Order: sequence, then structure tokens, then C-alpha cells
Amino acid sequence: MTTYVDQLINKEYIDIPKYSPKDFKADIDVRWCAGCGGFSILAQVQRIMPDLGVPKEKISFVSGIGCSSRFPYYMNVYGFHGIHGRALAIASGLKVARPDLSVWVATGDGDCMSIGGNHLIHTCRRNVDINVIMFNNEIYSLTKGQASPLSKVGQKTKSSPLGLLDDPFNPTSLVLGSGASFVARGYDKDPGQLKYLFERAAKHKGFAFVEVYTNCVIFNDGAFEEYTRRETKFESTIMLEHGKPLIFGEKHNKGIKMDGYRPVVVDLDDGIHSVNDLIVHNEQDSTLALILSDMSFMEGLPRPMGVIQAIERPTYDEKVTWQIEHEIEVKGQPDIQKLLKGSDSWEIN
Amino acid sequence: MTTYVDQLINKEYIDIPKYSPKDFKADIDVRWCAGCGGFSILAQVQRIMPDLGVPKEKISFVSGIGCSSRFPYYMNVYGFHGIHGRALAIASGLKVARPDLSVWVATGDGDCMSIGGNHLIHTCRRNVDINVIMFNNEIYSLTKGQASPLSKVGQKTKSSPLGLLDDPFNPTSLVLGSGASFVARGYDKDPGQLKYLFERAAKHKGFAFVEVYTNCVIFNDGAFEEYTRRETKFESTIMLEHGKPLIFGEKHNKGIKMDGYRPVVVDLDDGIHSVNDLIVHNEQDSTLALILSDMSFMEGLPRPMGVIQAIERPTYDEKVTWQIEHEIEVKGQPDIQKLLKGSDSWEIN
Amino acid sequence: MEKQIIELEAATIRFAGDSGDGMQLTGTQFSDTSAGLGNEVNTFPDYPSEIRAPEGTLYGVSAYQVHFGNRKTNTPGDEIDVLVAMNASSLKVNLKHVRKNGIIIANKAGFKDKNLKLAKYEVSPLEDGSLQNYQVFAYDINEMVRNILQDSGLSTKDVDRTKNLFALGLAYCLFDRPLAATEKWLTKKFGKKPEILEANLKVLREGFNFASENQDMIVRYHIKPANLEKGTYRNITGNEAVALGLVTAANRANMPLFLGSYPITPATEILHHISGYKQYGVKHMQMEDEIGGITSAIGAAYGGALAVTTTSGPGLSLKVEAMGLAVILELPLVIVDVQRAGPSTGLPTKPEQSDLYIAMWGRHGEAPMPVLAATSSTNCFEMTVEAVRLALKYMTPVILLTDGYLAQGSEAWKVPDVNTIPEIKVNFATNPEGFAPYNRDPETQARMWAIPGTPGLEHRIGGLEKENGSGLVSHDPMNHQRMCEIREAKVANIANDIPPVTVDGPESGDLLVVSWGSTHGAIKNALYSLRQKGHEVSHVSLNYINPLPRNLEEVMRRFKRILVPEMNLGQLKTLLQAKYLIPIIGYHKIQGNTFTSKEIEYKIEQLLSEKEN
Amino acid sequence: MEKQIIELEAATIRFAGDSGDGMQLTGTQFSDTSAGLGNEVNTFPDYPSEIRAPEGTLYGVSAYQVHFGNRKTNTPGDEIDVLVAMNASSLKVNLKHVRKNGIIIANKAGFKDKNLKLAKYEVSPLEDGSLQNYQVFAYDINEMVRNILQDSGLSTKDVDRTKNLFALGLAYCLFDRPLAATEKWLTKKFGKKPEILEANLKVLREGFNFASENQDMIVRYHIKPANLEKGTYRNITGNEAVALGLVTAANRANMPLFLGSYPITPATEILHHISGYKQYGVKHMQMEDEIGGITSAIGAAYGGALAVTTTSGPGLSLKVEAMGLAVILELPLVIVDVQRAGPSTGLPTKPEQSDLYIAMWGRHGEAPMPVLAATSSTNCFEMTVEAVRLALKYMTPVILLTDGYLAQGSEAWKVPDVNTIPEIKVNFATNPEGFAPYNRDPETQARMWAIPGTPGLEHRIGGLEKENGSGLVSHDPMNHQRMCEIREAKVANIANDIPPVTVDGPESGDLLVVSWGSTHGAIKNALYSLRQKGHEVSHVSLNYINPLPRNLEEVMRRFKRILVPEMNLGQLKTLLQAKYLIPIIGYHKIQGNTFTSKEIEYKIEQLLSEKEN
Ligand SMILES: Cc1ncc(C[n+]2csc(CCOP(=O)(O)OP(=O)(O)O)c2C)c(N)n1
Ligand SMILES: Cc1ncc(C[n+]2csc(CCOP(=O)(O)OP(=O)(O)O)c2C)c(N)n1
Ligand code: SF4
Ligand code: SF4
Ligand SMILES: [Mg+2]
Ligand SMILES: [Mg+2]
Repeated sequence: MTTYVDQLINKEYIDIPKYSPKDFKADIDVRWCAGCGGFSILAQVQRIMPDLGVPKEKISFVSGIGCSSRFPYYMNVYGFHGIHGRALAIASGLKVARPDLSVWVATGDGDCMSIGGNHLIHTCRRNVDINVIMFNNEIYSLTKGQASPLSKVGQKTKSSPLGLLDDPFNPTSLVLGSGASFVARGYDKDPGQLKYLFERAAKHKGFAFVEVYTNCVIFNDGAFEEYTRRETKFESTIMLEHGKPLIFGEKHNKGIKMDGYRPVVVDLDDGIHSVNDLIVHNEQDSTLALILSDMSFMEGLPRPMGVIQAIERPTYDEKVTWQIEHEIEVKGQPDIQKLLKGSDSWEIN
Repeated sequence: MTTYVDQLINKEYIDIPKYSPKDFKADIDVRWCAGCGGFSILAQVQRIMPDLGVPKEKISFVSGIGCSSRFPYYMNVYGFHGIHGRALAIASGLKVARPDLSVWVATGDGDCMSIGGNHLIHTCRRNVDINVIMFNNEIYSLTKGQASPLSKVGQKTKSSPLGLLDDPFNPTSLVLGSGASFVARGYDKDPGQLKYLFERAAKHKGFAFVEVYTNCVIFNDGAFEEYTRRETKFESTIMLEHGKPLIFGEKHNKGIKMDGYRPVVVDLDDGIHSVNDLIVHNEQDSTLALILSDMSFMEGLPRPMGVIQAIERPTYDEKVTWQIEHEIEVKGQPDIQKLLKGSDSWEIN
Repeated sequence: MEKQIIELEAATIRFAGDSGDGMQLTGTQFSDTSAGLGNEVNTFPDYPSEIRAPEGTLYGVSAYQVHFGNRKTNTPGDEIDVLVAMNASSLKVNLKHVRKNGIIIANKAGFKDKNLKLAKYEVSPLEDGSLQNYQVFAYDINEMVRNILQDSGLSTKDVDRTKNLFALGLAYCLFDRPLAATEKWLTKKFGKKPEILEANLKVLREGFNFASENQDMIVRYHIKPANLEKGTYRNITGNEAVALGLVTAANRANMPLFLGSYPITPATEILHHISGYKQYGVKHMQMEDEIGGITSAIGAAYGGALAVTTTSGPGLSLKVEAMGLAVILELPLVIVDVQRAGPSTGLPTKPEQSDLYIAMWGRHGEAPMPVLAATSSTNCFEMTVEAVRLALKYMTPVILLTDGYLAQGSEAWKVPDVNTIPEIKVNFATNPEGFAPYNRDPETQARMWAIPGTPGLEHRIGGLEKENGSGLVSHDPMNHQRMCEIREAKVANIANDIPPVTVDGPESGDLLVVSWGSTHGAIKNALYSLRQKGHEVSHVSLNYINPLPRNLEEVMRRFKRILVPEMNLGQLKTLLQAKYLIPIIGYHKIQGNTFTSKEIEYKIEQLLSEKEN
Repeated sequence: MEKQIIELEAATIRFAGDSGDGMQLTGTQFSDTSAGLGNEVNTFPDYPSEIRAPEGTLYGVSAYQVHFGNRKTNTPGDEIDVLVAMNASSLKVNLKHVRKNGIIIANKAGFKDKNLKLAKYEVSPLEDGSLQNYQVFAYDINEMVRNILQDSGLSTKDVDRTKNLFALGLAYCLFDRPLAATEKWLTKKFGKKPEILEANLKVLREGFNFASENQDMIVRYHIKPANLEKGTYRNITGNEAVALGLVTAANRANMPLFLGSYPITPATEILHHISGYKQYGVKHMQMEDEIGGITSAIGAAYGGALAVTTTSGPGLSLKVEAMGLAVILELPLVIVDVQRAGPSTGLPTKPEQSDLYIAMWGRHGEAPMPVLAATSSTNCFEMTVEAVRLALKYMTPVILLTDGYLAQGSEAWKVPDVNTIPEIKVNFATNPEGFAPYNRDPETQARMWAIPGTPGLEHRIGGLEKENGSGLVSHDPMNHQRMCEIREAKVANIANDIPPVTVDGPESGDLLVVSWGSTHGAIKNALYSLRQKGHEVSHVSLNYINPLPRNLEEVMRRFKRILVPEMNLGQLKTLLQAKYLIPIIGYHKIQGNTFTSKEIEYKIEQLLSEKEN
């Protein structure tokens, strides 16, 4: 007897309706502050949904607690506003129970990397097929302005009025070190790239982590200005493209090469260096990914944006399904009565 | 008025007694199984204690729960057998409250990297000056044989009788990705190197993480045989030494060089390669550390043993002290009465 | 023009407007001024859970209420005498609390079509006669301030921002209060921006003048100073009182203070305050989660610090396992839980008293712990010091319960002289002779406290059951029973070290109201009013919940009926019935806000009349 | 030689030795053989918390006890009739439980000087006359098996390892049991190692023969088969019963099963079993911690699985926050807590009943939840199915309490016919018309369950308070009160859907014993014995704790006195007193083991005699 859940899992879709982004807007006011970076993320997520190739009812958004974690309320799909830090564990259970769903997690830098840190690293390791969007505003916003594990050393926040002592995580290094298979970074003010990254994350079979620099106009306004402002962004960031050399700068005249095991900036106009010296990005090279991520936090080096790594390996949820199929293949269809009886029973007559 | 704690913190030691390892043995039977790898760790820790330059009463061992976490009972210093997964948070509070202490944590692969994962990564990031010895036996022993996050894919354990589906962490990558300042690896059957690594960890100002491959004779016997058996260990491991090229093999005829951004094995006898091609280990190069750690889990490459990284930066606990000193310097000696009065009081007469 | 002066015992004013309208600031100024005049003062800020809700919406209304009087005010007041409504939504949301014939000062500029629509009014309430039961004074304050500042050179945006000060000036006039304190405060705040300062002062004064010259507003209220003890006073919220209580207690115990915490509304301000006290040698760690918060504190306690962790409901739930560890370790630890409405995330910005169960019983195994509760914002200070005293004296974790209402509301507080607060004695073990970590003080049953760094006392402790005395791990059955009983008796025995309850009202009779925590104030006011009507009702207000004061049972037995009003579904009721087998009449309000005095009054009158039938 | 046959109703044998002596296996064999003969059987393994404690030590003793009889045995037995002691330590540790005149079979080889020293004996108890109150049979079993196997070619180590089978053979002879079942089992186990098999069979038989020919051992005990229902039987531990109950319930509900868990003694075996059931489509995740265990289960429940999480005390403490989430989400979830001795790590391998408080009240906010308790190892199966039924029918998390004693002890279990277990109906919402996620079933108050994948029912839920019906986030005060009351009423209402309590004994009278969970068995045996002495005492055994069965109060009121024995300091007592205001006589044993029947019997006799005075 197939269960209702099995029916849903196995349902075949002949033609999925043609959606527009509007179909994914929930009928509710978005309660973020005017100017919040979240709006840009929401718009891009809603833009890519129609083309996922997934019927609306098969999409689920899970979140924790925070301004960012209000996200599911704004999406007209299945939504689960969880508790602080637990979105990824909830989503893991959901995805394993329901591999047919497209499972997304919206989370903040605190929700994801502070209280949720343990679930994050283990979900990376297991490679559960979940798409995570981490709204990084380098602050706790919903609770009105305390330091997050991504806040800067020395930063004055409500919980560090005399200057923050903690060193922050390098968030992409953390997830790479934990075994994440897809890692990318974008920012709220570049909607085109965001859209691309969300599409890539959706397509990636396995755990996909997208960090988004998200301006909080109230509690940490301008935290990412250096990387997003027209005047500075060309020098302070580098856009990664698979197969392309690492070139940056407003005039495309700077590059990154390896000096021993360390990346350094070279001037392409210095008559000494050429494009051939430069690192060529390869999304499938795990060591390169570590180098690029590590470089993000190095003084004098631009911050890589885009897809840092995209390496597929079997996902946890599909392995669960395979193991069940394999067991049934080997041992036959289940017989509960036999299970109850066990191997050492006796009869009383 | 100085507090009793202040007196302890500020106490000066003219001469510390000459200890022998025996002074650090607690008067209690060690309740590990005969042959447990833990004995080797215990012996080496007791051996290095006399030379720490720290009076016995200033040493504290903290642990969680597990076979390995019984460790503090066996040391005749201050000991705290905590709850599962929380050793590092307990130790952080202890070290911040008591920067005068030499604080050590004994933990298992489950205690440290499963339930304790969040405290681990945050303690790495903050760089609290704690020395961590992680007894990695790739299994939950105290609970009698379930998979740990370091168990191997496909491994049959009590909780994965049909084969484990989870991909394990690469533990050194996890801590490096989290910002650990000192990272090393040794194994129970090489006591000499263990002693060296513990000494180095003790000397390192900041968070020091030593992973020790620890054989559990009962629930995961032989898990590390490849790396510890005479017949295979020379080909399957490489001993890192600062400033030395990466050479390994029973006949010292193999080396590791970089091929692009990836480490590869070269044959030093092939007439093509020489020592000059090889990576030279540098404990202070964070990128190299990532490469070496990543290489640990790569097919065909030897597993690095020894100090993978040792980079000092200010510790969290000393920054706390500095901030207090700075505040007193700037604002003067504290006056509680003034604090209570606040800035907006009024008088009623 | 002659004004009609009305003498009042107490009054309540509420400033309400959009989140951006500066109502919190306006309310604070009014409160400070009143307190400075010698009034008793209680305040409560009431703001949306959204950070910046969209302008003009119903859920974006932000308000600040001030209750002030010549006698103890006890609560921020349940009925509003004067409502300042800066827009239509703020009127809509607050009108139901304005007393009949109360005054409404409305800013007409906030009642345009757009505002009405957002407030879901069809017609302007200022025009449709629906406010006939109130005294309404509606002016276009935006226009007025633009006129006042037309030559100031300030931008319209800056000009419009001063409108709250116009309203404040008006309110000052209405209640016959001087401008001086606010003028001084403005001068301090805008000292470096003279044009802004000038504009603000001008608007404030013009507001006052407008009211004093206005023909319609002929009534003036006058409230005499309260009969306050001499001394230095300040306003204090419950959260700040806890923070200051901790620093003070650490000082009295001559111990370093350590706070391990994680932000959570409405407890976070304790962390904010403490994190600014570095000058006082206070250490704090904002940990990765609440489990880290409490376990780092336990580590610090082990190291000899006065260790504290602060949180609210969801965080308390996460600390449960570690609280059990603290119990078996018998280490001193103060756990402050600022209660909010649950279950789960619930109504995170709203107060509730529903963490009593978890505080009493929320741990696996037998893990008893003293539970204290603060009854007012200022009482938070005293109970914090008391929690520290008990934790240190009895070597035990102690839970202090406050709630969002006490935590964020404020009261005028007589600043105590630190030296009059009793010293807290702590005896660290230092003598190796005969030392064992679970040797106990024969009187308190507190175990010895030996901290790392003390030569010769090296020992091991942990979460496994340990032998009484030696502290060695023990699986001995009788020892376990004994240790469980000792831990329970140690806490129960604290009953001999805390004040017996006192009865407010007759010592025996028909009806006794028993309350705990923040319902205190509303009940006090209800009884005040009932007594004026000639009813004799008694009240016991509990600060100690575990153990209960030793005379409580006897006191309760002197009454025929016991009423327990709680902001939950009957948690103290469960406890009292279980302990004393005395039937309790529960009165359960669980609506994300406290009881009003009127509600209590009504409930009691109902009970009294039932009796008469 | 003629043997003296003694007919017994029941007997208790305990096999005790070093951890490496194979006592668990020996005991299991004895139990299986007895059960196969048609006896009622209860067993309990008792092993050290160390994995491999050092040889010969007191704390390294491992034992397995079997209680078997021709009537319901109920417990593993409190007094030992026959103790097999393979070394000095095992005698020392277990002697106090051997009844007067009981039999002790001792392996002399385990009483050498080294053993005596480790067991802290000055002189050998086999020689100093201290065992005169027992029938002692001491032989050098090591030597005997070496003789028996001298030509086997096996190593001494392998030879020595067979000594437990010699003892088993002896025991079989003593109790007149056949060897066939164990022979069969050995054959299956060592089929591939014929020399080992041969040796084992030989030693087993020689043990039997030795006893039958031995001049001293003239007594034989005979225990008739019990009057068991016809059917298929097996031994089952409480943990396996839970695992099988879950799979069965999932089958009856036609739902996929999902377990999110984290290992912890003594609950881990549930995870072990479930993780082997892949063939049955069961999914499980061993999560990183207990919080992940429960939250992954909540995620799976949201996705439409029958979701379960299993743990013991410390793990339950960690799940507290997420349990509150499940309450407000109103999603079905089964939480199994296998209780062990706390607080904190406590005595991790020992049973206790001290998680009742946390199960009832251990959540912030008002977060009521049904609480069930299993009373025996086999009852774990039924109560698991029942927990699933209630969770699914009422859309609520349900806690099932078992304990280490039930979990690891085993009983003979009549395997049920799956098809006789009632189907569990689950109605997923599928119709978009008028759908709202918090619309409720008028009878059960269960909300609608709409799961992802269902077209047209897209909606959002979460931990914030929500409007009844629509499920939209709501800060409305009255809605919050209503929702809190609905959640409470929904659970309370389950009282109408569970069986009323039945009284074992007279329906009214002087003394009623009320118990919950695993104390059931000891009380049953005590009452059996008391009745034989002519005492009329009644007993109510609770499977349902929240809500309590609807007739319980009335039943209790029919008795003058109520005794509640619990393995804690009075947790059910607190609950009953709070609910019914009926005074309870508590009897609190908290020693890491259960009550013996004798203790209960004695306590009751004492109460009865007090009455007589
Ligand atoms: C268990 C628990 N602890 C703490 C909180 C309080 N809390 C809510 S959101 C939050 C942090 C939010 O920061 P982030 O995840 O960065 O989200 P943002 O608001 O910045 O988008 C905290 C501490 C909570 N709700 N639950
Ligand atoms: C909160 C909690 N969860 C689970 C347990 C059970 N437990 C004790 S030790 C352990 C794992 C031990 O594994 P590891 O840390 O690798 O230590 P080892 O025994 O292998 O040295 C577990 C799951 C516990 N004591 N507390
Ligand atoms: S407070 Fe910050 S993060 Fe939150 S909604 Fe406003 S701008 Fe966005
Ligand atoms: S079970 Fe394994 S880890 Fe534990 S003491 Fe024995 S050998 Fe060591
Ligand atoms: Mg944030
Ligand atoms: Mg381990």
C-alpha cells in the first residue's frame, strides 16, 4: 500500500504551469525596513522561481529567527519559520523525508553561524541537498544591534560598546572546511549576479551555500560599502568566472597569481606580468577554493565574488533512498509480521 | 580591595617545585580497556607537565563525556568532567575568568566534533588560549560503538548496521576553516611525537588543537592501522617539519610538490624531480596549512602528521584583560556609587 | 486667562505615534521631569516587534506611557488620562485604554486620507463625532512647527522631527510642569549643533505657550510631589536594575563578575549594560548560543567568579541541561530569566509569567534550585543582590524570574548607598588539611569551594553522582539517595534564611490574594481602590517561590479563599496546591500584557459578591 | 542417585562474573530456554558503566538475572535463589541479594589471592564460614574445563572461555531444563568453527552431567510451565519493543517512519534497531546532537512523516526548546525518553523515574503535551503504538516515558498479529476550498495537516503565535489567550479517548497504591504476596499521566489513604496533589535501581499496622 507521502514523492508532472515571479509573492506586507538589503534578495528569489522547473507546491522555505528569517512569510510556497539556529536541521529532516521537494533555507549571519553553527557544519559535511541563502549583515538586527560572529574586530555594537574583541569567522572558509559542495558569494546591490548565483545554487545537486552581503540600514549601515560602492568595488572585489583568469580593477589591469602557495596581486601593466601568470578559476578545484576563500580576508587582496566552488558528490538524501532500495532489492519486500516475530521465537500450544 | 581571585591571578612564583610525571598521576585506577590508545596520551601528557613551568595547582583539565573525557580523573591537577559537547565553552569561561591558569581540554571525536561542534568552531575563531587534545577513535566508544562524524563512509557501526551514509569531516580543515591558530596531528603509537606536539601546544599562546589518532580496541580496532603500522605508515603518512621539504616514504624517496594549486606526489628517484621542487613546510603560512590539511583526505596522497599550522595572534582572554585595563586607564578607578547614580539622577530633599 | 486647576493623586499620559515620531524620547522626558518634581513614576514603553514597521500602519505604532502621582503608582497605569496621538493609527490602537472624558491631543497632520486608510478608518474619527466621550484637542502640529521654524534654515525633514517636542510642551503645560529639565537635556544632547538646539528649544516653548494661551484648554492638572524619602533618585528599568544589582553584589562579595550570555528580547539590555562596565572589572562573553552562555558561566564559577547568565524563555529552555550540571556540581550561579510570552517564539516582545514551571521543574532528574521573582522594576535590583547572596552562601544555582514588563518598564529608584548593602561573605577553601570538595557546612549544607590556583586542593568534579564528602564518583545506591535528599534539603532549608511573608491588609479573613512577580503592582492599585470603597481584602506578594516562605501556609490557612492572579494558565496555583493542598481560585490572563488594576478589582468584587449571595 | 525434587512457583537465578566472563550470554540462554518451556520470564542485565573494567575488580562485575515461573513474574526478581559467582568480586557485590538458604555456585578459580585482594576480601569467603547461611557449591571450573578439553587442541584462552557454559550446564541440571535450545543456538553460532562448537557443546553437557552425578547437589527445582495463551512468543527488551512499536504503528497508519536521534544510554538501542530497518522503508538520521535529533524530526513531520525522536534525560533536557516548537506548530511527534538516574550525568547506566517533572512542565511558556508511561518491557510496544495514535489523531507531540530498567530488561512477549492492531487514520488536507492550516476538527480540536507537495495549500507556519483558523501570525491578545486555552483543552480532552483506570483489588478501602511506569511489576508481586497473607490492598497502575484517566480522582477518593511509590523524590505525588488536592503518602527510592517487591510489601505492612494502632 503506498502512502500519501509516497504518492506525492512519485507524482509525475506532465506540464508545470507557467509561473511569473508574482505567483511567488505571498499576500502579506513585507515588514522589513525601507532600504533593507533583504528586498533585493527576495526579488531575485522570486524571479528565479518560475524557471526552476518545479511546481510551486513542491517548494519549501525554512528559516530560523531574525529579520532575514521572516523570509518564508513573503514567499507564496510552503514555508516554515523555525526557531533560532535550527533551520538547517529542520530542513535536513524535511529533505530526507521528502526528497521530492526543493528545499531552501533563509538565514542570517547569527542564525546560521552563531547558534546554528553546529547544524551548518554538519549539513555541509552530509551534503544534504538544500539551498541556503545566508543574509550576512554582520549584525544581529532583529534583536536590535548586537555583534554577530561575522562582525568586525573592534566594532562597536550594543553588546560591544567598547569595541568587539572576537575575531570573526571567514564564512566561506568555515563552510568549505566543513565540506560544503557549493559555495558562492554575492551582494544585495548586484541583483543580476544574485539571480545568477541563486540559479546556480538551485541547479547544484547537493548542499549549496550562498552568502549575500546584505545591508542593514538600521543597525549596520554601510558595512559592505567598500565592496558595493561604485568608487571602490572594482578594486576591492574580484568576480570569479569558471575557466577565466583572475582579473580585476576598474580598468581590468590587475590580476591574482600564486606566489609559492600564496595569492598575490600583480599589475598587468607593469610590463612584467601577463594574463598567463594568473590563476585561472576552476570551480571544481577544492584546493583552489580554499585559497580563494582564505584570500577573502587577506589585507591588500580583493574579495572574491561569485561561485567559489561547485563540486558535486552524492547527496545524503539520495543515499538514504538508495540504501532503502538496495535493502528491499536484497532482502525482499518488507514483512512486518516477520520482523515482529524475530529470529528466536517459540510457540506455545 | 583585591579579591581572592585577583590574588591568585597575580601571585608570583619564585620557584616552582621540581615535579616528576608521577606527581601528575591521580590516585585512582585508570578505567580504560587494556590496550586503549588513551593510555599513550595520558602518559605523554603526564610527561610534559613537569616542564610546563606552571605550578600544579594552576593547571586545569576540562572534558565533556566519553571514554576520552574521563581523562581529567586521571590527572592530579584541577579537573572538571563536564557534560557532553560543552567542554570548550566551560573551558572558555574558565580561561577568561582565570587567565592565569593553564587550561586543557580532553575530548573525543564525538564530544568535540558532533555535539560540541559549535563551541569548537567559535573557540577557534575567538582564539581562546586553551590546549585541546582530541582523542580521535572515529567512533562513539562510551556508548558502545555508534558512528561519529569522523567515521568512514560505508562503515558498519551499531547505528549504521547497513553502512554509514554520512561523509566525515576533515577535522583539521574544519578547525582551520574556523580560524584555529595552532593545528597538529599525531597518533597514539608514536609517543615521542605526541610528547613534542603537546609541548608545542602548551607553548602556543592561543587556541591549540591536537588531533590524536587513538585506537579503540573494542569498538573500532585498527581504524588507523594504515597510518600506524610499520609496514604501511611510511608510505601513508608524511611528517611535517617547519622549514623542511615534504619528503616521505620508507626510503625518503618521495616528495610532495605543487602542481598548479594542487599537491601531488613525485618520485625523487625518477631523474626528473629533486628536493628543490618540493613544498617546504612553513607552519606560519595559513594557505599552505589549508592545502596540507585538504591533502590529508586526498586519494593517493600521504596524510600529514605533526604541526600543520602555528600562527600566533592576540588571544581572546588577553584582549579581555587589556580592555579592562584600558578602560580603567581612561576612565579611572571604578566607583560603584557613581555607577548606581547614573547620569540622570535628581535629589529629593 | 484663568485656568481651572484640578488636583489629582495620580495621572497617566501616553505618547503614541509612528515608530519614527520620537515617542520613546518624549515619554522619557515627561517621566524624568515628573520624577524630578518628586512624583512617584512608573513608565512602560510599547513598541512594535518590527524594527521599522512601515509608516503610518497600525502595527507600526510606538508608544510610551507614564503614570505619575503623589502616592506609589505601582504600575504604568491602566487607564489613560491623556493620550497624545500623532497619527490616526496611534489613536485607533490606543483609544480603548483612554478613560471616559479623558483628554486626546491629536496631530491633525497625521489624520490625512493616507493615514486614515492605513489605520482602517472610513471617516476621520476627529470629524465623525465618534470621540464625543472624550475631550479632543486636534491641531495640525506639523503646520505649526513649520510656521514656528520658518526662518530657522532647517530642512523640512528636520523641522518635522521637532513636532514631538511641541506635543511635549503642550503636555507640560497641561500638567503644569516646568520645561527646565528637558531644556537642560536638549542642551546637552545638541550642544554641538546650535541650530538644531535652538529650533528644539523654540518648539518646546511654543508648545507650552500655545497650550497656556489656548482658549479651549482651560483645565490644568496639578499633582503634588509624593512623600518621598530624602535622597538621590533616578529612573531605572528592570533590566538595568539587574545589571546594577550584579555589579553591586559582586562588589559586596568582593568577587569578580562574569556574565556568559546570548542576546534575546527582552533580556538583552542586561547584556548591553554589563558589556559597558569593563571599568568595573566585569568580564562578559557573548557566546555562540545560550548553552555556551551558561556553560561558560559554569566554567567561570568553577574558576571562582561570581558567574551569571541572562536570558528569556527560549534561551532558558536551551540552558536546561547545563542547569542540571550546576545543581550536581553545587557551584554558585545566577540565572536571570526575563519572561516573555510563549510557548516557543510566541509573542516575543510581550510579557508573561509562564516560565514558573520550567524554573521549578524543567530539568531531568531531581534537580532542585531556588527560584526568586522580582515584583517591580526597582525590586529587580534587590532580588538580584539576594539571588547572588543565596547562590554564594548555599553553593547553588539560583533562578531569578523577571519579565518583559518589569524589564523594560521603569520606576523612580532611590539610589542606595552601596556601603549600606550588607557584605556577602564567601569562604574559599584554602587549607589542604582534611579538605574534601563535598564536605559541607553543617548549617547551610553548602559544600566547600576550592578553586584552581589554590595549592594542595587539586581535585576533580563533574556531572556524575559523587560521594558526599570526598566528591569521588560513586555508584553507591544509598549515597545517591542521600545526595538527592541533601540537594533537596539544602534548597528547602533556605526557607529559614528568607523573610516570612507579610500580609498587606487584615491578617485573616475571607479573601487573600497571593501573587508573584509583576502582577504585584496592579494588585496593589486594585486593593487601594477597593479599600476606598470599604472592602477589606488582603494581599501577599511573593519574592521567593522556591522555597516558599516558611509562614506562607499558615497565613493562607487564615483565609477562607485564596485568589491567585497570574499571567499564565495557573502555574503558581499548581505549586501551591501541590504543596499545601489548599484549593486556589485561579485567575489567568495570558494575553501578552499584564492585568490592569481594574481587572483585578472587578474580579475581587465579583468574588466578594458571590460570597454575599 | 535419587534427587530431591522441589516444586516452585517461580525462581530467580543470577549469573555474575567478570565483564569478560560471558555472563550476559549465559543469562540470555537460560532465559530463552525457560521461556521456550512455557515459563513466564523477566530478565535484567546489570553491567558496569566502564566499557571493559579491569579484570577481577568490584566495579567490573557483570551480571544477568533471570526470574522465571509458572505465573506472571513481573520483575527480574528481588531475591536471588541461585547465584552463579565466577569470581570473588561477583560474590561480594551480589551476596546481599541472595536469599537465606539460597544456592551459591562458585568458581574457585576466581577466588585466588589476586581475586580476593581485588574484591577486598581478607580471607576467602568460601573458607571462612561466612557463607554458612547459604548452600555453597564451589568447584574449580577452570580446571574442570581444562580437563574436559585437554585433547581439543584449543588454546588455553579459548578453553577458559567455555567456563560459562559449564556453569550454564550446571544450572540447567539444577532446574531440570533441557540443553536442546542452547545446543541449537551454539550450532548456529559456531557452525563455521566446528572445533569451537564441539568444545562448547561438550563443556555444556559435562556441566550438566557433573551436576546430575554430584553427591552434594541433591536438590532439583521444578517449575511448571505457566498458563500462557497459545501463540508465538519471543523475548523482547523494552527498547526493542519501542522500535518494533514504531514500525508497527507506521504500518497501521500507512505512513513513512522517520527517526531523528542522537546516541545516549540507555536509549541508544532504539536507534540501533531502527537503523537496521531500512528494508521497511524507515528513514533515520543520527544527528549531530539531540537538538538536531528533534528538529530534524519536526522537519520530517512537517513533510508528512511519522516523526520520532528518542533519548534519555540529558538529551531530553536539550530538546526542551524544540518541544515547545512542536507544541505551537501542532505537528504530530513522538518523543521517547528512556529515563536514567540524574541529575546531570548522574548514574547514566541506572534507571530512575525522575523525568516526570520535565516531561510535564519542562518548557518555557504554556506548552502542554500528553505524557504516557510504559509499565513493563512488553508494554513498551503497546504504549508506543498508543503514543503514535494520539500524536496523529490530536496533532500534538507526545512524550513516552520508559526507563533503563524496562529498556534493557526483557520479558517473554506474545507476538501480536499485525492485522489485529487497529488502523490509525490520518487525514491529510487536500482540498484548497476553505482551507486554513489552523482550522480544527470540532471533536478533537486537531488542526488540519497539509503537507508540501499538496497543490493549492501553500501556507506558512512557525513558532510565533498564530491566529486560530488562518494560522497567520497574530499579536492579538485575546487570540493568544484562546490559543493557549485550546492547546491545553486539546490535551486535556484526550482523557475521553483513553481507558479509565482499573483497580487491581477491592474497589474501595483503606489503602490504594498508585504507581506509574516500571514500579508496576514490583507492586504486583508485593500485592500477590500480601494477598497470600490475607491483606486486601488495591493498586492502580498508570499508563497515562497527562491527561490522567478521567475516573482516577473518583477512584482515589474511594480510599482512605493513597500510597505512591516512585523512583524519585515525589514527582507523581506533586502532580496528583496539585490536581486533586488529595494527600498522598510518598515512598521515594532513588538509588539507581527499582523497588524490590519486598520493600513495597514491607512499606504496605507498615502502613497497615500503623492503621491498626
Ligand atoms: C533560542 C533563541 N535565542 C535567541 C533569540 C533571539 N534572537 C532572535 S533573532 C537573533 C539574531 C538575529 O541575527 P541574524 O541571524 O544575523 O538575523 P538578522 O536579524 O540580522 O537578519 C537572536 C539572537 C531567539 N529568538 N531564540
Ligand atoms: C547530552 C548527551 N547526549 C548524549 C550522551 C551520550 N554520550 C556519552 S559519550 C558519547 C559519545 C562519545 O564519543 P566520543 O566523544 O568520540 O568519545 P569516546 O568514548 O569515543 O572517547 C555520547 C553520545 C550524553 N552523555 N549526553
Ligand atoms: S533592521 Fe536591518 S536587517 Fe532588519 S529589516 Fe531593518 S534593515 Fe533589514
Ligand atoms: S572502549 Fe575503546 S575508547 Fe573506550 S576505553 Fe575501551 S578501548 Fe578505550
Ligand atoms: Mg544578521
Ligand atoms: Mg570517539
